[in-house]
Amino acid sequence: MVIIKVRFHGRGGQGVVTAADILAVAAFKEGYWTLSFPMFGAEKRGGPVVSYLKISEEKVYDRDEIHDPDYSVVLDPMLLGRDVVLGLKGWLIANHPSLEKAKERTGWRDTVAIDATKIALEILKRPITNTAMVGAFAGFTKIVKLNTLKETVYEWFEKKGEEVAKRNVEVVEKAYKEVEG
Amino acid sequence: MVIIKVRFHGRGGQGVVTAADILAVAAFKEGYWTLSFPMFGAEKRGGPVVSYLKISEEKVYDRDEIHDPDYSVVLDPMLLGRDVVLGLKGWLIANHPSLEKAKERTGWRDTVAIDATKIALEILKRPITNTAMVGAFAGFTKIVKLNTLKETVYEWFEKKGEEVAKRNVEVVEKAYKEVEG
Amino acid sequence: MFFGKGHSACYGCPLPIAVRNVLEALDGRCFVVNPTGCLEVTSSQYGRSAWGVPYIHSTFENAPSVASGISYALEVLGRENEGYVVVFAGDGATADIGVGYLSSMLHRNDNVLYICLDNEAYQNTGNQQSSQTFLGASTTTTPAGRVIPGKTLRRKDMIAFALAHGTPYVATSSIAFPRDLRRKAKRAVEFVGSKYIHVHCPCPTGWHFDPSKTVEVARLAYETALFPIVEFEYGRLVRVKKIKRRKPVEEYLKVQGRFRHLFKHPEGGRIISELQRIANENAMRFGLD
Amino acid sequence: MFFGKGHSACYGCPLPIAVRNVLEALDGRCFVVNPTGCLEVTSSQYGRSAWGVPYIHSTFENAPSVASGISYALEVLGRENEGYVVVFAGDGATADIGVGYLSSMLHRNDNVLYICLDNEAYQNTGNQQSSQTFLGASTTTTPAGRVIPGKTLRRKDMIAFALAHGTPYVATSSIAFPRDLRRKAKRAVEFVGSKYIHVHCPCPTGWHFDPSKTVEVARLAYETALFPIVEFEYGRLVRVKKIKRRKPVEEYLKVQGRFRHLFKHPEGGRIISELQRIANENAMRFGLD
Amino acid sequence: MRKVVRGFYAVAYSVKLCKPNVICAYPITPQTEISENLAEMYANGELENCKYITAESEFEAASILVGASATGARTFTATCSQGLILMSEVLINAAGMRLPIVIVNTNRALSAPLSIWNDLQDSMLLRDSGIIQIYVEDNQEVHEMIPQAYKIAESTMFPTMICMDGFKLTHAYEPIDLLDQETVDGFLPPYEPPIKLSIDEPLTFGAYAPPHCYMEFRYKMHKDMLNAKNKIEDVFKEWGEIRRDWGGLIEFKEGKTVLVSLGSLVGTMKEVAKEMGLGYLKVRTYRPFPYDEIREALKDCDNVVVFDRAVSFGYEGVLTIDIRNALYGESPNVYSFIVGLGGRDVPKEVMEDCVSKVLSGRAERYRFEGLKDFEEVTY
Amino acid sequence: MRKVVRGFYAVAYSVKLCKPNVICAYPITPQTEISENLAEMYANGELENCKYITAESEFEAASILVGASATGARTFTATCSQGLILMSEVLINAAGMRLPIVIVNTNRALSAPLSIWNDLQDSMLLRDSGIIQIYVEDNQEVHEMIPQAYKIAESTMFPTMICMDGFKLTHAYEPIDLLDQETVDGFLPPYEPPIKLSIDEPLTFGAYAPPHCYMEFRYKMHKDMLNAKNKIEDVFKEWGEIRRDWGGLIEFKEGKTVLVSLGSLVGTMKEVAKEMGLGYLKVRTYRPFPYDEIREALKDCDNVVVFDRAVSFGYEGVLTIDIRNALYGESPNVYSFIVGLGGRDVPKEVMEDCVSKVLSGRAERYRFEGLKDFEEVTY
Amino acid sequence: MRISLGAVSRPLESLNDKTGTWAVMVPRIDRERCIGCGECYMFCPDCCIEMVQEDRKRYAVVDYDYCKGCGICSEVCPANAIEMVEKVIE
Amino acid sequence: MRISLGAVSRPLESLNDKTGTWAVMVPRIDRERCIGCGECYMFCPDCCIEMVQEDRKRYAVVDYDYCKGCGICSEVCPANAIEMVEKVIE
Ligand SMILES: Cc1ncc(C[n+]2csc(CCOP(=O)(O)OP(=O)(O)O)c2C)c(N)n1
Ligand SMILES: Cc1ncc(C[n+]2csc(CCOP(=O)(O)OP(=O)(O)O)c2C)c(N)n1
Ligand code: SF4
Ligand code: SF4
Ligand code: SF4
Ligand code: SF4
Ligand code: SF4
Ligand code: SF4
Ligand SMILES: [Mg+2]
Ligand SMILES: [Mg+2]
Repeated sequence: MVIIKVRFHGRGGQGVVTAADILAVAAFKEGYWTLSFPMFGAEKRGGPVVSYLKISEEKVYDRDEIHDPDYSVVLDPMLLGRDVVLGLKGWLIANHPSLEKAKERTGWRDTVAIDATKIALEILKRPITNTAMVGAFAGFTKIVKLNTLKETVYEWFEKKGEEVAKRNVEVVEKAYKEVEG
Repeated sequence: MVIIKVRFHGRGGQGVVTAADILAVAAFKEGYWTLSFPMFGAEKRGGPVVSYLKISEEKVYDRDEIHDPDYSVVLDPMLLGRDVVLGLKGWLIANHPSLEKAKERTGWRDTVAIDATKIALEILKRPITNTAMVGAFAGFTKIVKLNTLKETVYEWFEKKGEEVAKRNVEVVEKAYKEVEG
Repeated sequence: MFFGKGHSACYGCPLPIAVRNVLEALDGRCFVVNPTGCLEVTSSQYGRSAWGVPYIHSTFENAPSVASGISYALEVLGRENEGYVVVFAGDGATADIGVGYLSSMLHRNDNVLYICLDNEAYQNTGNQQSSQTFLGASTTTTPAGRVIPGKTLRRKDMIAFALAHGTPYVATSSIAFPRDLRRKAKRAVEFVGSKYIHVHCPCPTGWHFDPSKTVEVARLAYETALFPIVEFEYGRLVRVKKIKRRKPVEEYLKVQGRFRHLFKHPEGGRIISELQRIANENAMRFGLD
Repeated sequence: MFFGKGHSACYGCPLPIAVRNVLEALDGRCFVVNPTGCLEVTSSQYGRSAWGVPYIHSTFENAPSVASGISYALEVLGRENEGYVVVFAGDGATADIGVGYLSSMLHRNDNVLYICLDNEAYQNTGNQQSSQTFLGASTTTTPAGRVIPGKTLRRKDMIAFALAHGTPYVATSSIAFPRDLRRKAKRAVEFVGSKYIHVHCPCPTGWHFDPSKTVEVARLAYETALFPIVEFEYGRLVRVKKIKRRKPVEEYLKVQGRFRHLFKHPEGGRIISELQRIANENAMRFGLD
Repeated sequence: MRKVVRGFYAVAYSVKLCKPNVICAYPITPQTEISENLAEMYANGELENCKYITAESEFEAASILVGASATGARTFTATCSQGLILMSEVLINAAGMRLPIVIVNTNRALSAPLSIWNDLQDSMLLRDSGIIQIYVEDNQEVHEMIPQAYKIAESTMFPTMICMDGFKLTHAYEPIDLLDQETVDGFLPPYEPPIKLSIDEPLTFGAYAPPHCYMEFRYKMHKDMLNAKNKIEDVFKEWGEIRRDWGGLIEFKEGKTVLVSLGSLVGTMKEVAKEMGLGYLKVRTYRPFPYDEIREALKDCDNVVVFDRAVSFGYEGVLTIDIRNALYGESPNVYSFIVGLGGRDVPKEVMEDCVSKVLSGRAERYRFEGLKDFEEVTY
Repeated sequence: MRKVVRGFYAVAYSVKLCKPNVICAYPITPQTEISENLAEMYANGELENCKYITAESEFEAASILVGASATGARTFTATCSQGLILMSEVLINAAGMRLPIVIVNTNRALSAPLSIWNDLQDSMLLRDSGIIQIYVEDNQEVHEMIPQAYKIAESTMFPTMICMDGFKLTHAYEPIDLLDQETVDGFLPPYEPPIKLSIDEPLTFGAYAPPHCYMEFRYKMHKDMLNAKNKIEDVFKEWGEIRRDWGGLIEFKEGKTVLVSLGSLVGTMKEVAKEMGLGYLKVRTYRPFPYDEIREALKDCDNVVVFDRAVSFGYEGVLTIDIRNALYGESPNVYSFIVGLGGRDVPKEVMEDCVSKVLSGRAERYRFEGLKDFEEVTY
Repeated sequence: MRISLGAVSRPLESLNDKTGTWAVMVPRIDRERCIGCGECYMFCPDCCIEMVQEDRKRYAVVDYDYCKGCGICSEVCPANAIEMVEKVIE
Repeated sequence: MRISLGAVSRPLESLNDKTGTWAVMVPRIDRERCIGCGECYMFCPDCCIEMVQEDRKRYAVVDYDYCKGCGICSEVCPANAIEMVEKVIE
C-alpha cells in the first residue's frame, strides 16, 4: 500500500491545519482515503506548528506523526531551515520569493518556491498563505485536480461569506497555475 | 490458646467502650495480653453500642468481632433482651434491679444481676454505669484483682480530677463486693 | 409522612427539627439532596430509610452539583412542577469541602433551595472543627490544650459568600424558630434560581450540653447576636429578627462544654471579648438591637 | 532576570506583562505557584523554563493550597524572610475549578499574595467560557449560535468573593497600568495574611483582536467601567482609579471578535444594554466617574 | 453518508443522534473539542430536549450527571487524564449507584510531569471501579460505539466509558460513514430507567450499607458486570446486523505468535501482524474483562506479545498483568512491551523490532521500548 | 515501654517522634482520631517546629503537603477511602514530582453504597500510581513502620503510604511497645532534600514534558521504584538490627499449600496456617511489587490460596491477579477467595473453610466467600 | 435479605426501628394542661408527637414506640404540660 | 538528554529559545525620538527591550533574538519612536 505523506510547516494562526485538511477533503473527493491531523503540540499562536496529511488508495491505519514525508510544505518563509527538511524523501514546496534563497536556507535541492505571501496579500489583503500553498502543492503534485480543489476551497470558506470563498478560490488557482507553469 | 471473650452492651454516651478498655488495662497489668475495641458501627449517641474485650495469656491475633462471648456485660437495663445473649457461651452480667426480671427479659439462665444504676446514682450522682459494671465483672470473674482494678480506674479518671477518680474507685469497689458477696 | 420516626439521630438532635419543618412547609414536594454527614448517616441506612420523599446521597462534597443535575433533568424532562430541589447539607459539606461546588451552583443560579444545617463542626465524624466553628470552641481537631485555647480562626461568612454570588434569596434561621424557618422555606421557593438558607443547629453531642437544651442553646445564640437571623432578597436586607434584650455572650458560652475552658484558660478572657466584639458587630451590621 | 525571554506565549500576550512587573516590583523575592494554564504551558516546559525564581506547578486547581503549604513550610523552617509566596493563576483556575481551595486559603488567611490573571476564559485549552467571561461573549463553549447569542450568565464577582472572606488586601489592576500593578504588589506584601489582586489580561488570541492592541483593549475595559480598578484594605474601599471620561461599552466591544455577533444577532442589542447597565452599576458602586 | 470529519466531530455527532438530555463536561486537552462541537449544536438549537451545561470542574460535571441520571435523564460527558482522575470519586460512586452515564475518555497521560499527550494510564487506573470500559481502534468505531454504549449502559445500569486515544484519534481528520437519525432511533430506544427519583415513588438513592449487607451489593455488582458480557455481545451482534460487524468482546486472528493490544495501536498492530504473518488480538471490552474469550483464543499459541501503554509503577504493564492472569496455567510465553507513553510514537518499525526480539529469543518478560538515551541528574 | 494504647495513638505517637514539620489531614472515619491525637499534641505544644493545619478537604490537605514538601518540609497526612480517592490526582502528581510525603491510609471500603468499614479497595485502586505501599499486620508494626516509612520515602523520593486496616487496627486497644525519641532520632536523620524550592537555587518544579522526554521520566520513575526494593530491604534490615526484625518485602513460611494475604488478615492467616500445617506468605510491600521474592517463594508449592479484599469489578481479586502474574509459567494452582468486603468479618472458620475447599479439590479459580443468602430486587 | 439495584431503599422503612427503646426518661403529657399549641409537635426531633383533635379539645400525644426521651418537648411546652418521668423498667 | 529527579528544571533555560524567529514585523526604535520613558520596556510581553544609559541619554534597545514582533511597544510609545517594519527575509 502506497501512502503519500505530506508535512506542513507554519505558525499558530496561519492555517497550517486547514491546509492539510482542505487537501484531505479534495483528495477524498478524488476517491482517495485520507488522514490529516495537526502536530500534537502545546504551542501557542506564533509558535511553529506542523500538520500532516496521508493520502492513499486504501484505508490508512498508521496514525503516527510523519517523520519521512514525501513532501514538505512550508507556509512561512521564516521557518525555512533544517527542521522542515528533516527526514524528507521528496520535494520541498516553500513559500519564498526566491528559489535560490530558499534552497540556501534549507540546503535542499529538490525545492519548489512560490511567493505565496505576495499572492495572499494581493488577493486576500492578508498574509494568510495556507490556500496559496495548497494550490501550489496541488499544482506541483497533480494529486488533486484543480477543479476539485477549487470546489473544496469554496465549500470550506463558504460559511465565512461568498466573498471570502471566491477570493480563496482565486488564490488557489493562481498558485496552482504559477507552480504548474 | 485460651481467649476469654467479653462483650459489653450499652448506649452511645454510656461509656461502653471505656468499660472494655479499663478492664483491658487492668488485665494487662496482671500480665495478660488484651485486645479491646468498639463495635465498628455508625451509631449516634443513644443508639445501642457494643464493645469487645479479649483476654489471653498470649498475644491475640484474631481481630474479629466477638460472636460467641464467654461473658456478656449489659450496662443498660433497657437493652436486656435476646440481642445481648446472642451466641453467649457463659454468663450474662446484667445491670438490673431484679435478677428474675433480667432473666425473664433475656431468657438466659446463667445471669448475675446488679443494680448498677443505683450504685452510680448514689455515688456519682449520674446514671453512668460503666465503672460499676466493670467492678461487677471483676468481682464475678476474678480475672483481675480488685486492687489492680482500683488502681487502673483511679489512673483512668485522674485527668478528670481527683474527686471523680475517687468516686469511680468507690463505685468499682462497691460493685465488686456486691457481686462477689 | 415526609421524614420518618425511627431515624437514628442522637437524643435531642437539631437536624430532624429543621428537616421536618422545611418538608412540611413545602408539603413534601421536594427532591432532597443530602451529602454525607449526621443527617445522612442517621436517616439513610439501606433498608432503614427515614425519607418519605425522593432522596439522594452521593458524596460528601457534591450535593450542590447533584442538585443542579436534578433541576436540569426535571426541566428538560418537563417535570419542573413535580417538586422543588432541596439540599440539606451540613456546615462542613457546605462551607468547607463542598464550597467550590456551592459557588458554582450559586453562580449558575440553578433552581435549588440550598439549606445549610449548621452544627458548627463535622459532627458525623465526631466534632472536628469546620470553618463554621466559632472562635474559641474546643473541638477534637482544635482541642483546648496547654498552649492553644481551642479554635483560633474566625468563622467563614457564608451569608456574605452567598450574597457575593448574587443569589436572589439568602437568609438565616434557627431551629429555635421553626415558624420562621417554615416561612422562609416557603418564601424561598417563590424565587426562581438559587436560594440559600443557613440554619443554626446546636448539637448536644458535639457541643456538650444536655439534649433537652437544644432549643434553649439555639435561642441563646440568637439572643446574644452570635447567630443573627436575617433575610435578603436580591441582595437587599429585607428583614431581621430583632433582639428584645441582647444578652452577653457568656450566657451562651457557659451552657456548653466546648467553651468551658474559656473560663479557665489564660487566653479565655481575650477570646470571650473577641466573641462579644463579633456579636456587637453583628448587631450593628444588621441592626439587631 | 526573574522571567526570561524565550517563553512561548502568543504574540502580544498579556500574561508576561503582569508577571514581570510583579516580580520586578518584588525584586524577585518570590516563590511562584502557578496552576496549569497558558502561563504555565508557555513558561515551564522541561528544559525550557522561563523562570528565574523558584517556581512550582502542581495541578490546575490546587495552586492556593500549594501556596499555603509553601508558606507554612517557610514559617516552620525559619525561612519566612527568604521571600513572598506569590500565586499567578488564570481566571479559570481561580474562580472556577480552584475556587474552593481559594476560599479555604483566604479563610485561613494564609500569608500568600494571590494574583488572578484574568483573560476571561480557559485560554490554554482554546477560549472556553469561564465564570469570568462576560455576558454575550462568544467562546468555544458558549458560541454565538442561531439560538443562543454567546454567554448567557453574568460574571462571578471575585472581588466580593475575596472580601466575603475577610481578606485584608483586595484589589484589581490591569496590564494597561503596570505602574498601578507594581504599586499594588508592593502594597499587598505589607499585609500579613492573604492578599488578592485580580488583574485584567485581554488575550488577543482568544478574544480575537490584533496582538498589538492588547494594552489598548485593556485600557478600554477600564475606560468603559466594565473592569473597574479598585483597592480595598481590611474590607474598606481605599482607592479607585477614576475614569476621566467614561466611554460607552460599545467602544470596548467592537474592537473584539468575540463580541462581533452582538452587533448582528437579534438578542445583541439587549445584551449590549445589559453590559452597559453593568458598567453603570460598577461606576456607581465604586464611584468611578 | 461518508464525510471527512475530525474525531471530535465523529463523537459529538453520534452523541447528538443518541438524544441525550443533559450534557455536561469540562475542557481538557484533547477532549475539549467534543464539548465544543456539542456546544455549537446547542447554540444552534440542534439538540432537542437537552441541556448543555458548562461546569466549573470535572468533579462537578460528573456530579451534575449523577443528579440528572438519577432523575431519569440520558447523560453524556467527556474527559481524560487529570479530569478523569479528578472525577473518579464521583464515577466510582455512580458505578455503585448503577447510573448509566456514558463517558468518552480521550486517553491522555497523567501528571507529573504533565503531558497532554496520549497513553492509557488514565482510564486503566480506574479498571477496578465498576465502569464498563470499551477501547476503540479508530474514529469509525467510536462513532458507531456511542449508540451501542448507551444501549449497554442502560440495559446493564453501569456507567460506560468509551476510551479513544487522544490526538491519535481525536485530532484525526478522516473519512467517516456517518450514522443517520433513523438508524440510531431504530436501534436505541428512549431511556426508561427501572429506578429514578420521583415524587410518586419516593425512593432513597445512595443509602449506606453496613457490614451485614455491603458485600452482597458488591458481589451483585461484580456478577452483574460479568453478566454484562452477554449483554454487550448481544448489543454488538445487533449492531453487526443493522450496520457493521466489529467483532465481539475481542477481535481475534489466529497465529502461533499473537500480538495483543487495544486502542489506536490496533491499526498498526494489524498491519504488522499481516506483514509478518502473525496473529493478533484486539481487546475491545476491557472491563468486564473477556477472560474466557482471551484464554480460549490464546491458550494454544507459542508467543503472546502484549503492547502496553500503561504501567503499574513498581510492577509491570497493566494489560499484561491482566492477560497473564487469564492465561495462568497455560503454556504460551507472554512478552510485554511498554510503548508509547506520553505520546511517544509507536511506528511499525518499533513493533516489528519487538516481534523480532521475541522470535529470536531475545525478549525479556517486559521491557520499555522506544526509549532514548538519557543521563540521570538531580537537576 | 509497653503500654495499652489504641491504634490511632500508636500511629500519632510515632509520627510525633519522627518530627514532621507540616501535618495536614481531613477527618474521615476511621482515620480521624489519628489527626485528633496529633491535634491534641499540637494544642499542648508537644510538636516542635511543626504546623498542624486543618484543611477543608483531602484534596486540599494533599496539595498543602505538596507545597510544603517541595519547600523542604517533612510532611504527614492520613486518610482513607473517599478521601484517598479525592486526593488521588494530587498524590499521583506528587509521585511524579518525587515528593516524599508520608501517608497513613486506614483502609476502608469505597462508596456506593457508602461504607465506613474495612476492605482494601481504596489503596489498591491506586496501585499504579507511583506511591510506595506498605501493608501492616498489627499496631506494633504500624507504630514501628512510621520511622521506616520516612526513611524509605526520603531516600527514594517517593510518597510512601502505610496501609493499615480501618477499625480492625485503628480502633484496637492493645499493648504496644512504644518507641522512644532516642531510638527514632538515631535511626531517622533530619530531612535534607536533594531538590527544594529556594531563592538561592531557583528551580522549576512541575515542568511539563513533551513526547520527546515524558517516557524517559516515567521509565526512570519505574526503575527508581524497582530499585527502591533494595532500599526498603536495607531500611527493614537496619530496623531489624536496632529494634525488631519484621522480615523483608514479604514474610514467608514454606508449605505445600501456602496462604497469601496482607494487612490485618495476616494474623488470622498465620493462625490458620499453623493449625492446619500450611505455609503462608505475608505481602509487606505491595508496591514496588516483590515479584522475584514471591515467585521464588511460591513457585514450587502445590497450592497458593490468596485472600483478597479488593475486587477489580468485572474481573477478579486484585492481589490475586498480581500474584498469578508473578507465578506465570510456574505450576502451583492459585485459588482466590474474595473476603471481608465492607467490614464483613473473616473468622478463622471462613478461612479454614476456604482451605478445605482447596484441599478437597472443590475450589474454583476465585470465589466470594462469606456471602449471605439474598434476593435480587429492583427496589 | 433483599439486595436492590444500586442499593436504592424504599421509603420510610425507619418505622421498623422502634427507637423508643433508647429512652431512659419519657415525657408524660398532662392532657388537662395542654393547650394544643403544637410547639412540642414542631420541635420533637423524633417526629413522635401527634396532635389529636377530640371534640373541641386539641392536645398532644406521644408515640412511645419512637420517643427517645430527649426532653425537648418538655422544655418548649409553654403550658408546662409535659413532665419527664423515668421509664419503667420491666 | 538529561532526566532530572521529578522533572525539576533549571532556571531560565528558555533563553535557548530564540523566539525572534516568530516575528514577521519587528520594531525599529528611533533613538533620536526616544525619551527613555521605559513604557515599551514595561509592556513588552517578551521581556526583550532593554533600557540603555549612554552618556546622559537613556533609550530603549530591542533584543531581536527574542522579539516576536507583536507591536505592543510601538502602540504604547508616547514619543512615537517605534515603528513596526517588515522583517527582512533572507
Ligand atoms: C471525601 C470525604 N472526606 C471525608 C469524609 C468523612 N466525613 C463524612 S461526614 C463528615 C463531616 C460532616 O460534617 P458536616 O457537613 O458539618 O455535617 P454534620 O455531620 O456535622 O451534620 C466527614 C468529615 C467523607 N465521607 N468523604
Ligand atoms: C483537572 C483538570 N481539568 C482540566 C484541565 C485542562 N486545562 C488546563 S489549563 C485549562 C484552562 C486554564 O484556564 P485559566 O485558568 O483561565 O488560565 P488561562 O490558560 O486562561 O491563562 C484547562 C481547562 C486540567 N489540566 N486539569
Ligand atoms: S452528633 Fe449532633 S448533629 Fe449529629 S446526630 Fe448527634 S446531635 Fe445530631
Ligand atoms: S492564548 Fe491568550 S493568554 Fe494564552 S498565551 Fe496566547 S495570548 Fe496569552
Ligand atoms: S422527649 Fe424528645 S423524642 Fe420524646 S416526644 Fe419529647 S421531644 Fe420527642
Ligand atoms: S407544647 Fe405543651 S401545650 Fe403545646 S401542644 Fe405540646 S403539650 Fe400541649
Ligand atoms: S514588538 Fe512586541 S515582542 Fe517585540 S519588542 Fe515590541 S513589545 Fe516586545
Ligand atoms: S516607549 Fe518610546 S520613548 Fe519610551 S523608552 Fe520606549 S521607545 Fe523610548
Ligand atoms: Mg456540621
Ligand atoms: Mg483564563
